[in-house]
Amino acid sequence: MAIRVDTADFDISAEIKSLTQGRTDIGAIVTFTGTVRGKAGDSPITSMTLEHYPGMTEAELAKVEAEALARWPLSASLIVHRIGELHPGDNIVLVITASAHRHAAFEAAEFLMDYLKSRAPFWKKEARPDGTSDWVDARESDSAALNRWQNNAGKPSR
Amino acid sequence: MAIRVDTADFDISAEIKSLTQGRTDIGAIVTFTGTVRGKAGDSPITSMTLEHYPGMTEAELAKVEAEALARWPLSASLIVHRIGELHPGDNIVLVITASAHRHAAFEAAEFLMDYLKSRAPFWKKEARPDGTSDWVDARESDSAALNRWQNNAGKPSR
Amino acid sequence: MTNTNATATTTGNTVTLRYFAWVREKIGHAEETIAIPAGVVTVAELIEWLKTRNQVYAAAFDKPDVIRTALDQTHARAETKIGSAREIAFFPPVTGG
Amino acid sequence: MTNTNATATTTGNTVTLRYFAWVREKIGHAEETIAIPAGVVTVAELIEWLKTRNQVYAAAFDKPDVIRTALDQTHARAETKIGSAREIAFFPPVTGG
Repeated sequence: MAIRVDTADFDISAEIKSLTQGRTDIGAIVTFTGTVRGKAGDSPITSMTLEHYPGMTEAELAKVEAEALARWPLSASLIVHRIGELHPGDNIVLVITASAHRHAAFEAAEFLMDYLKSRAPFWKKEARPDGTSDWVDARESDSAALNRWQNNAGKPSR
Repeated sequence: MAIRVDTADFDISAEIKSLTQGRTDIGAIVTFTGTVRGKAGDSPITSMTLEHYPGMTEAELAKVEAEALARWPLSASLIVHRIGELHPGDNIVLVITASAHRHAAFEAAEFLMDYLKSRAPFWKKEARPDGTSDWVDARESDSAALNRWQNNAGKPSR
Repeated sequence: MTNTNATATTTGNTVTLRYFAWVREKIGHAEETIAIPAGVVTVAELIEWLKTRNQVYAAAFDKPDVIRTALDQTHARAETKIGSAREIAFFPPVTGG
Repeated sequence: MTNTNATATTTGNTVTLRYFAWVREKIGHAEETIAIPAGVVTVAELIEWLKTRNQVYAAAFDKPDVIRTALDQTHARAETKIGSAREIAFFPPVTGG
């Protein structure tokens, strides 16, 4: 179980290797990678800047991980979130979950992302080709995605 | 959209890179990696040998990918399945799905794995330290997992 | 790929039989060519006929419920008609992934 | 971390206020230290008081519904009592991931 906030990029193969090396109890590894898209709606963006709340970020991500561990039999997990200025195609966030069985790994990874998107104190600002920029609005669908998990020990229905 | 049956190992970072390079329409990438566990139940295993049905394997995996593409707006996908003799900790299977949005990527990856486990003609034989070996029995839970998707356009409930 | 064509004349068709995993091990070889005998129309009827060949086949197909079949590399059922299929495969339930 | 302690004496507490994202940009600075004024018990009451300071604060907190709050780095609600919190943060709904 580990969390990291970093300006640097991550390498998924290397992260998996460090989580699973020497272990033979793991049968399933799920990764989620969020990347910067080149458009916000129909408008191109030139960069995306990630701001966060140092201290609270780490505390929230640790809570999220503890919650996932209480719900699913995870062998290992990792959350990496980048901050600073990123560009279209760049990695933003990485979640890795490992378990003996695939459904636990899938569900825990999806839960971690839903939770992170609605609770972890990160904010995105998008810059446009004309030099203007705007803070990204929160999406109602993200808090709805989180609410799915409230009354459900396993995977929620849609 | 690509499928590959291979004796060689795969590198997840390299596979993602080749799927997504130069693209800025992708916002979410999910990978699933299945690995050889060191025990079958309580009994240690020394190796696992994967046999398949050349020709039918590729045909079935192509059908599975086409079905996923019809259900979810995927930007890219990859299925790699290894064959031959593997050992505890080794990679067996890799599924990658990429989409503009995370729920589509998660659901499609889980669907591909459920489908692959019940339809693709692969068989595992486990060898034990005493030199004996046995073919792995199919698990009822795998065909149940596949059936969840039959009457549901999106993600099934449990 | 016309294995659903009920009007095809199947008797006498030459087909390749392929065996995988423990079915292959029990039969003792991976493939063979046979002529579909008179009266054999469905997969289930072919299995019944194979069991009459000798004790090895009888033992391999002892529990047809745990054997799956593909006609021309497409999953088939016991009641599927063989039709003009050229390749018929027998194997245990799959266990990949 | 005793922000639910309703019996704590809050008035006069010295707290650090922290601002993030567009709240920070509207306020014009990232943090400041204030003494909780008399009569201010909840987060909502603190926001109402901040709006009375000047036009900059009034504009920044114009729509308190779109501002989230954390007390000592833990998510709080408008009705949460400030208690003995040492750090109070204001920010928009989060948009990471």
